[in-house]
Amino acid sequence: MQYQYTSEQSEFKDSLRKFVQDHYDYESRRHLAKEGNGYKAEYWQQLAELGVFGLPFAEEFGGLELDLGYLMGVAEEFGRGLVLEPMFPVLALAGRLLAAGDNAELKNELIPSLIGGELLIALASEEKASRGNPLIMATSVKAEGGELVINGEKHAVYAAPQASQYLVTAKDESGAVKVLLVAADAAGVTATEYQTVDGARASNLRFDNVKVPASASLFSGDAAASLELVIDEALLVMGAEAVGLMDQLMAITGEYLQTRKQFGMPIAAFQALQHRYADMYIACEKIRSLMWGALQTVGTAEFAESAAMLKAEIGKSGRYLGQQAVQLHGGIGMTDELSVGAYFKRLTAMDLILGGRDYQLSRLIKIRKAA
Amino acid sequence: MQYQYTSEQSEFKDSLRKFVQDHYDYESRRHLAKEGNGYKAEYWQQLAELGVFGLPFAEEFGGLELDLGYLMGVAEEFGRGLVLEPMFPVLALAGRLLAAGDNAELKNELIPSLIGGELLIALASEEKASRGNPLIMATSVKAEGGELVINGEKHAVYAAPQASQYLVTAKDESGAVKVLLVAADAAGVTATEYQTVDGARASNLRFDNVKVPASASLFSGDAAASLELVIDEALLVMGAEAVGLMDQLMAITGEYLQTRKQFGMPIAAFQALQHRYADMYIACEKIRSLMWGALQTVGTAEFAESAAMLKAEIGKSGRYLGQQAVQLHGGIGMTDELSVGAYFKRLTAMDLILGGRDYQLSRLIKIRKAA
Amino acid sequence: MSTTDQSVDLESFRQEVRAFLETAPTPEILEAGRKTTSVFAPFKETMAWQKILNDKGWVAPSWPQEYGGTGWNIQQRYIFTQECNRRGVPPLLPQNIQMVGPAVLGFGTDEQKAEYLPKMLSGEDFWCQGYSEPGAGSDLASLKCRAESDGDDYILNGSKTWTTYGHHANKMFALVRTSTEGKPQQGITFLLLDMGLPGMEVRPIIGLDGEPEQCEVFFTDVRVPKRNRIGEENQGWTVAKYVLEFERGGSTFGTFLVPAMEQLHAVCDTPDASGNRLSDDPILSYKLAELDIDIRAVEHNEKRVNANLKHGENPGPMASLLKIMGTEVMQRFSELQLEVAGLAGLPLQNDALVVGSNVAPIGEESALLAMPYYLNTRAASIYAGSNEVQRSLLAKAALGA
Amino acid sequence: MSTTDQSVDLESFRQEVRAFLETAPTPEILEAGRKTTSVFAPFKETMAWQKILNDKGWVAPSWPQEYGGTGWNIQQRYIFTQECNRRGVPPLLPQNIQMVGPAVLGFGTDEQKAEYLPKMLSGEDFWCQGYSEPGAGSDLASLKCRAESDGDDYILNGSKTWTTYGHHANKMFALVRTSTEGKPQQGITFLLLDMGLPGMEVRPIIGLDGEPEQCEVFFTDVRVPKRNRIGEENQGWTVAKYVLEFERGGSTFGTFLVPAMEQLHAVCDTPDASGNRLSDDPILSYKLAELDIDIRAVEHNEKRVNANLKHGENPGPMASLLKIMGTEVMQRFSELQLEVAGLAGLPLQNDALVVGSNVAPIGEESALLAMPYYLNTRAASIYAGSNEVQRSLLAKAALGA
Repeated sequence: MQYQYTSEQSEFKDSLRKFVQDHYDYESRRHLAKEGNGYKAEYWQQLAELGVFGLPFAEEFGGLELDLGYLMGVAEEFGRGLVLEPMFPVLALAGRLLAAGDNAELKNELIPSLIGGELLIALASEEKASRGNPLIMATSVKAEGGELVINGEKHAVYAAPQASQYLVTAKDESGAVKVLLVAADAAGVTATEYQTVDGARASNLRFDNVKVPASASLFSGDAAASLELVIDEALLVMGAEAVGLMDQLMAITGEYLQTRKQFGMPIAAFQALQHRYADMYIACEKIRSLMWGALQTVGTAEFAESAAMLKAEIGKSGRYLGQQAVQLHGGIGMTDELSVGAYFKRLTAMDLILGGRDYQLSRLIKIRKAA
Repeated sequence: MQYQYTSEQSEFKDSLRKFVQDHYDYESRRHLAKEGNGYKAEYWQQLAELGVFGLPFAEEFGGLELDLGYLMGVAEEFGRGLVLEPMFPVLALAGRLLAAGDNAELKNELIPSLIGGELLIALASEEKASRGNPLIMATSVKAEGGELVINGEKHAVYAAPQASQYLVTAKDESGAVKVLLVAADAAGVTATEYQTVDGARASNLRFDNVKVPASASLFSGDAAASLELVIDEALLVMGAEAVGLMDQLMAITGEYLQTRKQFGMPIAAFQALQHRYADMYIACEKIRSLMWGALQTVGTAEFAESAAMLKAEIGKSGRYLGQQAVQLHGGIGMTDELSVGAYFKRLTAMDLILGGRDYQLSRLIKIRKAA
Repeated sequence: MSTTDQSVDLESFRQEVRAFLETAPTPEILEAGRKTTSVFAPFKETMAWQKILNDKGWVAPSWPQEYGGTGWNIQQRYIFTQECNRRGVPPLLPQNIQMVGPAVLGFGTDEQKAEYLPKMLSGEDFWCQGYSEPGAGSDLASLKCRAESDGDDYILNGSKTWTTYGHHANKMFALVRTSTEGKPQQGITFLLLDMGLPGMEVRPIIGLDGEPEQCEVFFTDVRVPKRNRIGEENQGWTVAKYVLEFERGGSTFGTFLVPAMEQLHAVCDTPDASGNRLSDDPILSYKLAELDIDIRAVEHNEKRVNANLKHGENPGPMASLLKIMGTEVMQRFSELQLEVAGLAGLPLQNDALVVGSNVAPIGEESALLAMPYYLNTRAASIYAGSNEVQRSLLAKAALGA
Repeated sequence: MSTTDQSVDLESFRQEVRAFLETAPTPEILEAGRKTTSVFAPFKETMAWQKILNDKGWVAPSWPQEYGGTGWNIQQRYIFTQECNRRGVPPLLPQNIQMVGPAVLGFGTDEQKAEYLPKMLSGEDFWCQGYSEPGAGSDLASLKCRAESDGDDYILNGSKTWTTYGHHANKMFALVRTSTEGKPQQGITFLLLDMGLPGMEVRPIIGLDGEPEQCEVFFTDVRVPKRNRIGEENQGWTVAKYVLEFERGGSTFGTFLVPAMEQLHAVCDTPDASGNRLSDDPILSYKLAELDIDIRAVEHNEKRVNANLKHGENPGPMASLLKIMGTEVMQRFSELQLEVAGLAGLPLQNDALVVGSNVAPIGEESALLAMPYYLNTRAASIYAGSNEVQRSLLAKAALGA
């Protein structure tokens, strides 16, 4: 039963920590979030060289074929430093879904350039009405004269403005879920790009009779199960990001409590604030424990349940921790000038994407009923 | 918009406060809860003489015909002193339901002796499966040769062991709700009597082919609306009891915080306990405000909603206040020797009877949907 | 006994207010009301609205009638705020009427009153508050910004922070240190000054929503005439306390929350393209119902305090209670509103939030405010005496200690 | 690096424990397990179970093997407790094995070990704890019960309270004051004594559930031989601290909560006469799901601390965290269990709760425990260092201050 990183995982993770420490002071991050396309191509290349993008992929594509713990370690360090490079949407979501498909040709073509850092892809799965459930979609695909025609709308597609290709989920006429590779510049694609509250880049995408060849389909059969599984595994990666982020936020807040004086003493001396800090500590450890607990169930029938629990707790304890970190900082916590607000905002966004607490709870209820 | 007792109501209320102060020190109350049938006939008579039992009834029956605020004032003082005399089930529930019926003969026969304190009646409405909803019942009544035959089971009938007659709710073959007067010693009635956690007396009642005359029916038509209304108005009386109870519990706890020393100072000096006490204060004021708010809607279409809100809040803020009062008292709060535990237990029972927080919330959702 | 003034027909008063509000605000003012993402509404349109209210004579209900007050009782004032919030006009910025006004009313000389009050009412002047300093937030007694006597002037050195809308203001009221003797709250003086005096520098602070709402203000040898002082030298603490208590009991969170919650319900009850309503989700309805109760409690708490307050009486610990409950329920509302917005809460849309920008929102209009409102509302438990300070005050009052 | 001892096959260990538990407990012992309404199980049957465990050699897993320990690693101990709770045997009373035992193990002389340890293990002796006093609950340093030296004896005067099961005990271990010099925690001595000595009086305290679980014990000139002292005179604080730390990290709330929650789910999933299930109610299912997560977190917190603890290492702030989370989730569970019981939670049924009474419960068997368990579980956040004290400890450790 794994409850901490193995020494090999830790070693890899430490290399990422060093990368983050070297590049991601808050001021640089703040600048990066505001300007240009929200990430640095130069950093992306360095991450490729560190081997980050090869972690989840099979050796036949040039990958390192290492278990999820490695990617979690990376995410933890990214969370600690609020790294903006879109590793999560590109690698943990889109990349791993691509790898889960059975389209060998596409995999051969795309994975090596993903690993090399030349290609960025984005997963377009969420819709306005899906409310977290990746299997609820109005987007449709139908075969028409040897081609596939896609219609629909996808929301909050993280990394879409940075990606050259999208993986789009759609239902075919039989109700089966399909995942289709669509070029960002394909005819009929309309992208509304924006900066998100957590400093990332995302798009809402509209597909009007977008045509792709039959070979653009990632799964020959129904992709529903793979889609759910890849997203659940990504939630584990997000859990690790949350842990790193919360650890850092606790450190920042603890430091502030001991430095900031009011009524003649460090505010850490106030019992009510001490107890708040204790509750924040508990919130953080709850997520950490659920994360390791979920990792232990990867590959078992219990995995969906434990992933849902982890994500649901991020929506509660994560949000609580962010709110309280701001509260304990007082006015200064309400500004963009201190990193605490940026941590808070990332925790806020985490509950909104890929199904919030209530969706995960409704899933847990369904899983139990089905058992 | 009434937000406090009128001077006439206050005057009446003060007379009750005196009665309670004179008779209800905690030790006597503790003794009374354990021994005999859980109330004093002598006190019951004194309450009759004070005019308590006449408050809600029309003058034609010898009543005082005063508005609900008077009964609320009585309940507040009963709550403050944890009075065991079953005013609430006998008067606020059974008595007022009797008065709401259209069976003039029964009213003429029973109400005067209720007012005089000679008669105690109990409302048998709750069932195992009703979970708070008074219109869900398995108990049935059917006409058989000029008589009515009752079958079914009622739970947690407060004051049943002390009452000589029950008002039993049942559905007839058309699905209409009937309220039937049944003598406690009628053939086919089986009573399992017990002491409840809040020191009262109650019974589970079984009715096996219990026969009553057609004249024992309190309502000629469907009693559903009256039953719901009388219970909702009783919830307002319970709200007042909760307020009196919580006020006293706050006073007791405040006193303890200022007296009890630990680590060399009164525990009231600890900021975390101060803030807890502030939260308890807020809990108490929430219920008080919802109570007055609900009183303002009596007789309007909004009343069911505001009664449900009040009861739902008792199940949250009341329970919270009781729990925290025990917590702040520490070990001594866990004993039967201090009154704090008795207050806590009454607050606990309040959420269990007549529909707990979740039932009330589900009602609120339904009310909104219907609007 | 209720102290409701029975001689006033509240219902016809409500109708009168409603009739006025129906026609008085311009479309821009109403747009500003819809695009208010914190307690501080968009500046320009809100000041335009203030002018309209001033022309009507309704701009300062809490002021004495001789100086421009309306003579309304506390229930009328609550009704007025209720109707304003129902209509969706932006709330007036509190600095002129609620913050500096009472100081001048209570401690100003006749000349000062004549000079300042009319322009406060009309909005010709906009005042910002110079109280907090870096290092002195809830703990005002420890403030350090120095005012040294120099003939008929004070010379100011130091800085102020959390100066809301300092970049919009042409006037400032400030607490400055004129003495370091005695207790820390002695030696503080209440001063009025013009913005943009030589030696003053204003630096807007970017908030969580990416917009500047607060400012820092720096003073380097800024010269302010002593005749701008309100009250005696070293008596600023007394003036500031008077101001704080002036509006106590005027808590109106309920007037905002009730219509805001109705709007949120309406969003949840609106069927989407497939006919589904968010309110069909049992978990969401449950949370909405819980919030409905909390909002009802806030509303009745406020009305109860108003109804039971004898004229001029201070609500005591209830003021802290109203602040804690009002702000925390507001925060809970903002959370639920964000949950309802869902993915549509993610895009930063500062352009679309500018009044008159005509930038279409990404996603539903109703979701446009959800995120900035959620973020900004975190400040509610920090400003105006943090909720931690309020809980300590409430407990001490309740314990009688 | 995980410190899991990979050489032990945990799964076959679990099977071995399970096989033993299948047959070892008598029906009375299992009934006592079902009728446990607090952390303290029914006395007689629990002691009978202790004897069976002692015969098997499994009574004191945390003790050194030479004195009767099992030699199990911490994961094995967790599994053992898991399986015991799954099987529903009553938890052993902690006084002998977890409270007084470590004191004698750590500070007793060879004679004392030989005299006391075997009967602690077998349950022939049952020890109660004399720590708390009226006026000294979480603040043990301020205790006052005096032990004055008189030749080879101490003479005890004063009183002890919250002495769990004092009315069942034949032995007591106590902290007494032997000196008033120096810091308050100096001058405390750890003593062993027989119950029923001349001058001792035991008064059971009736709890919220109407049953006596705690006692007060009064001492009037009670003579205790000095050879009963554990450790040096005035070093009792050191002994007590050693005991506290002995079992740290052995938090096992999860082992109780997991099967208890499964039972609660089973109750909610069982259709009633009309085929309705409580779990069809969306609000209840929502609350059950939330609690499922909390329980999962408790379980993995405990396992994580165990897995990552190096041998003999103290879990530090995690000990406070495990206590706070474990007890508060237990309380939340008790609330939900009571809500599920509904009206059936109201009757006081102390008779039916007596093991072997054969009194049929009013309402469902599953609801019988709901109320006493809810009431008694309020103590969980009070005993063993109140959760307020634990939060202060946790914060101080986490802040490194």
